[in-house]
Amino acid sequence: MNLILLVLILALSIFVIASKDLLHSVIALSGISMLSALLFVLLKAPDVAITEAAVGAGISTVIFVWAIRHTRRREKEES
Amino acid sequence: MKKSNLFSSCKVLVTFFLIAFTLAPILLSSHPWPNEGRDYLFENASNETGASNSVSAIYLGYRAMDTLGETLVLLVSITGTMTILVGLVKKEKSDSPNTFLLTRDKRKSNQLRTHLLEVVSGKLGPIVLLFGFYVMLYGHISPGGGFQGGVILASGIVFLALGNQSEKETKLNNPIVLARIEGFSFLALILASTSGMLMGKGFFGNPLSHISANFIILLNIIIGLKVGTSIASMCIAMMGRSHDD
Amino acid sequence: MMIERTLIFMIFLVGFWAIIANKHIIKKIFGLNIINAAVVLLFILEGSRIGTQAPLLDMQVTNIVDPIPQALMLTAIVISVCVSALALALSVRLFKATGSFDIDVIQERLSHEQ
Amino acid sequence: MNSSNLMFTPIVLPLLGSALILMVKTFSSRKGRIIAEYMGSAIGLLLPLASLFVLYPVVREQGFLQQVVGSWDPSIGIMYRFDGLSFLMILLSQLISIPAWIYSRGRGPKENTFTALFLIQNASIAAISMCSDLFNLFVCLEVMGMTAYVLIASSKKNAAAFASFSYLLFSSTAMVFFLVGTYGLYRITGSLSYAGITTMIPEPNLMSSVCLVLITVSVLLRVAIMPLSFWLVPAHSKAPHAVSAMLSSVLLKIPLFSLVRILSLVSIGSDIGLVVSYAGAFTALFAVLLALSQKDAKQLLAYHSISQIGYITAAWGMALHAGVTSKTGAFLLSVAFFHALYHAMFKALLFLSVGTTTDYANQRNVYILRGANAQLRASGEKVPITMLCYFVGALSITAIPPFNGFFSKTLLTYALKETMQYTLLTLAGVGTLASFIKLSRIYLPAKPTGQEETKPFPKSIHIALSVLALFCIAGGVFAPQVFNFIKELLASHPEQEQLSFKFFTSSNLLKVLYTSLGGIVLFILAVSKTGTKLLSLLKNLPRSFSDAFFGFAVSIAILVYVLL
Repeated sequence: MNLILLVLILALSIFVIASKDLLHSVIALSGISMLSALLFVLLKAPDVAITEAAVGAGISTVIFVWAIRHTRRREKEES
Repeated sequence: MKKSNLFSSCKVLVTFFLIAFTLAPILLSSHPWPNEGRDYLFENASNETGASNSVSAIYLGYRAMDTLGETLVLLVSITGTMTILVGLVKKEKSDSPNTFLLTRDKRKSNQLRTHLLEVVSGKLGPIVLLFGFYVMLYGHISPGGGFQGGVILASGIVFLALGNQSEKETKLNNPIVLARIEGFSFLALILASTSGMLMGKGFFGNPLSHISANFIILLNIIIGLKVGTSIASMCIAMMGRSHDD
Repeated sequence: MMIERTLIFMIFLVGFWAIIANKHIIKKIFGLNIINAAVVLLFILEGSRIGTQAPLLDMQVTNIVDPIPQALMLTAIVISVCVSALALALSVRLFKATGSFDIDVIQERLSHEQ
Repeated sequence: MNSSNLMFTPIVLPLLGSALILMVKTFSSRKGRIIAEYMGSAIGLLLPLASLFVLYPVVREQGFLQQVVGSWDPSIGIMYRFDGLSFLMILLSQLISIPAWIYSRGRGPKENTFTALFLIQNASIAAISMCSDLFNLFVCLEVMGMTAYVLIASSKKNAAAFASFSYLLFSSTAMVFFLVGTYGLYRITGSLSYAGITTMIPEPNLMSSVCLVLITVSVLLRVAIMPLSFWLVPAHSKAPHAVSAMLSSVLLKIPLFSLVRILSLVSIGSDIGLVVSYAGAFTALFAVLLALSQKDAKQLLAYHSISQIGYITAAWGMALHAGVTSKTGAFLLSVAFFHALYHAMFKALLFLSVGTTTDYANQRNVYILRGANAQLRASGEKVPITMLCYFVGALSITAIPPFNGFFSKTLLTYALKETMQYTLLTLAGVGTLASFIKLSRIYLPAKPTGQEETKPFPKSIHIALSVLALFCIAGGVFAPQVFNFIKELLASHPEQEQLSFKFFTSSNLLKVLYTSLGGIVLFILAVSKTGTKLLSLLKNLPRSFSDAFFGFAVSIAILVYVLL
């Protein structure tokens, strides 16, 4: 189970840096946080899981989405 | 031009491999994990601090200084973010379609503010607030604590702000009220941390004579209020209402 | 066990690659978040090896996991979010000023400013 | 309340002050806010000085005070240790931050949040200087860094936002490596306090050495010795002047001296010290050459910060190499701190005076700006205090006898005699003089252009500048006493002989003469045609963002290689 979650996190993190659409990257990043929170529950760390879910998946996603809304969604200028 | 590109990508590769090789022995180490700390806490944490959640016992008891630092990092970061935000918001038109908080007549035209969103978040807000207080107050015996509860409080306040149907701000999403609570709880945190010094228990010592979780509950409440109000005011500022000082 | 550590090591390297090789400033912040997440995962994963139960002492527990890394990581997670919040606010300001996310372009355009 | 509680006052009082300011900010009228701001800063800036007065005899008698925060068992709690080194570090930060804050009332950022953040920064500096716990050091460094990023970005310029961003990205990445190092050490030793870690590493093995190297390099990044100094120049030159002064006078030195606490306890610390010492000496020379090639006045000063921190690290590294408890080690460490203290004084003075001048003249290019004093007079300054203070600072940094820089630099080069660093540092001294001749040309008289304005010149600028200039002069006059004061606090054996070194010997004075002559010759060479070409070549060296990480990786690799 741990292994599957870690492989998923690795795949998502590669997606985060490879994706051309920043919003997709943000959603993948919050997916990483959710999966880590799940992993923390499995690893008997409920406190860390709550924090990661609230802070990593919640607040940081809000801030990232805010930043992208105020700037540009695509990585490169669209021609 | 091409040559310098090649050179710089070589440098990036060298950086990457140097770091990979130096970190490998640490990250891949299979040295047995120490258990002295665990054993000590297993024996003593509950008796010494009164908190049966031993993570809370460390977080607000044994290593409360780290928590103070963490609160300061959050305070400074949010202050800095808000300063930059206010500068940005002032330059923009406040009624651009990107802002959430609009006056009633403009709301209709905004695709982001649907009626569904308003009703659901308005009704959900109080429940989320209640849950936040639960997480905050029971941090010493169950998973959770001031910080986590505070974040949930913040999302409750944001829900209320989103679901606010009337023109006027309510007490809970008025940025000035939030900032006041934040200021008070920061002062309270400093005073609570020093209260042990006056009672002869040292900095961050439990000022109460008998061992109980009261001090941890108190710190949880203060930190929860502080974190909740500061994050909520940042989110409200991000949604388009500037926090003028 | 080694496989898990190797996976975390790879996650770390992916994030680090984003920081050093990607010119996009938001991608760099993503990289910072990823390497932080990798370290947090590592601490919790390794700290949980010595026990089987959550560190809540009120039940009939006998063999808890190490609570110290958990408490440390609470702090580390919050700090990493604070850092990325400030970094994002700064990068929005930089974008508004220069109209670009590319770090070299930003540096180039701002170097003409007095 | 006993004296071991008193050691927390430098942390608590600034926090109390900033809490007061932040709370009143949301409440009352403008007048109330200003009163609260002054009260908060008095609590945060002046009261810690008072408590240092009380603590001084205690530290002299007992050597150190230590307490676990919250009075827990030392194996699990966070140990704070207040000794001579922390006393001196807090003294340094208080001495500089008071004039810097006064200056900020005149020109710098005047918002309430500025003062609050400034006080939080002071509290974090005090915490860094005392804490003996690895993870707590991480948190405190993050607090200090965070305040620094926000304070740099509080400038209105967009370039300042970029400077702050690059500082943030670079040092936060380094802090993740710090965390990895903490992980490794916790895994080996099961402890986070310095005492616990050092007792559990009997013999250095690969993993513990790599961990210590990661921690050292991550902290040295904030000290900005050469391969790690990419972030410094934009950050120091674009920040508001009061913040620049704090950054280069205090924030560079505190992490450096806080490293002494852990590195002096482990055996590989001496090897790390030797490498860092060489790096520091090279930094001193190379940064001075870069400074000579700059055209922006504040950038020139920022390169001098790197160069001077190179002097300090050269002595600091040799102190670690000798072992800080040994007699030579203690002497070298005192010398390093002596120069750090004096550098803090004159560099703050230079940043503030040059900043004021370039602001009023509205021109930062040292090749164009002339007659700066006339411009200052035109903007309302009756007595040329700014110019005089600038010259006090410039004469100090170039080590001309009656001023403080002469004493600290002479002592520093004397302490490093017969090493390779000695030559490098002497050459760097020549470069310093040449580049300050270049900078001083901004005060050359030029044709008067502007008419008199009636706007009063802010008094707080004059107060801040005069206080710092007074420090520089008094530091020169009482140099032997100041040095003995530092040495007594840092030496582990309280009964040591007084300093027998004579400053005004003919060889020292001759050296000043030779250095000055060399500086003038170098300056003439630098403004000649070929010199200008060479320097512009140096100035236009490609400096891209990824180079910073390259430097980081290389310095980690070099240290690991040396230790194996």
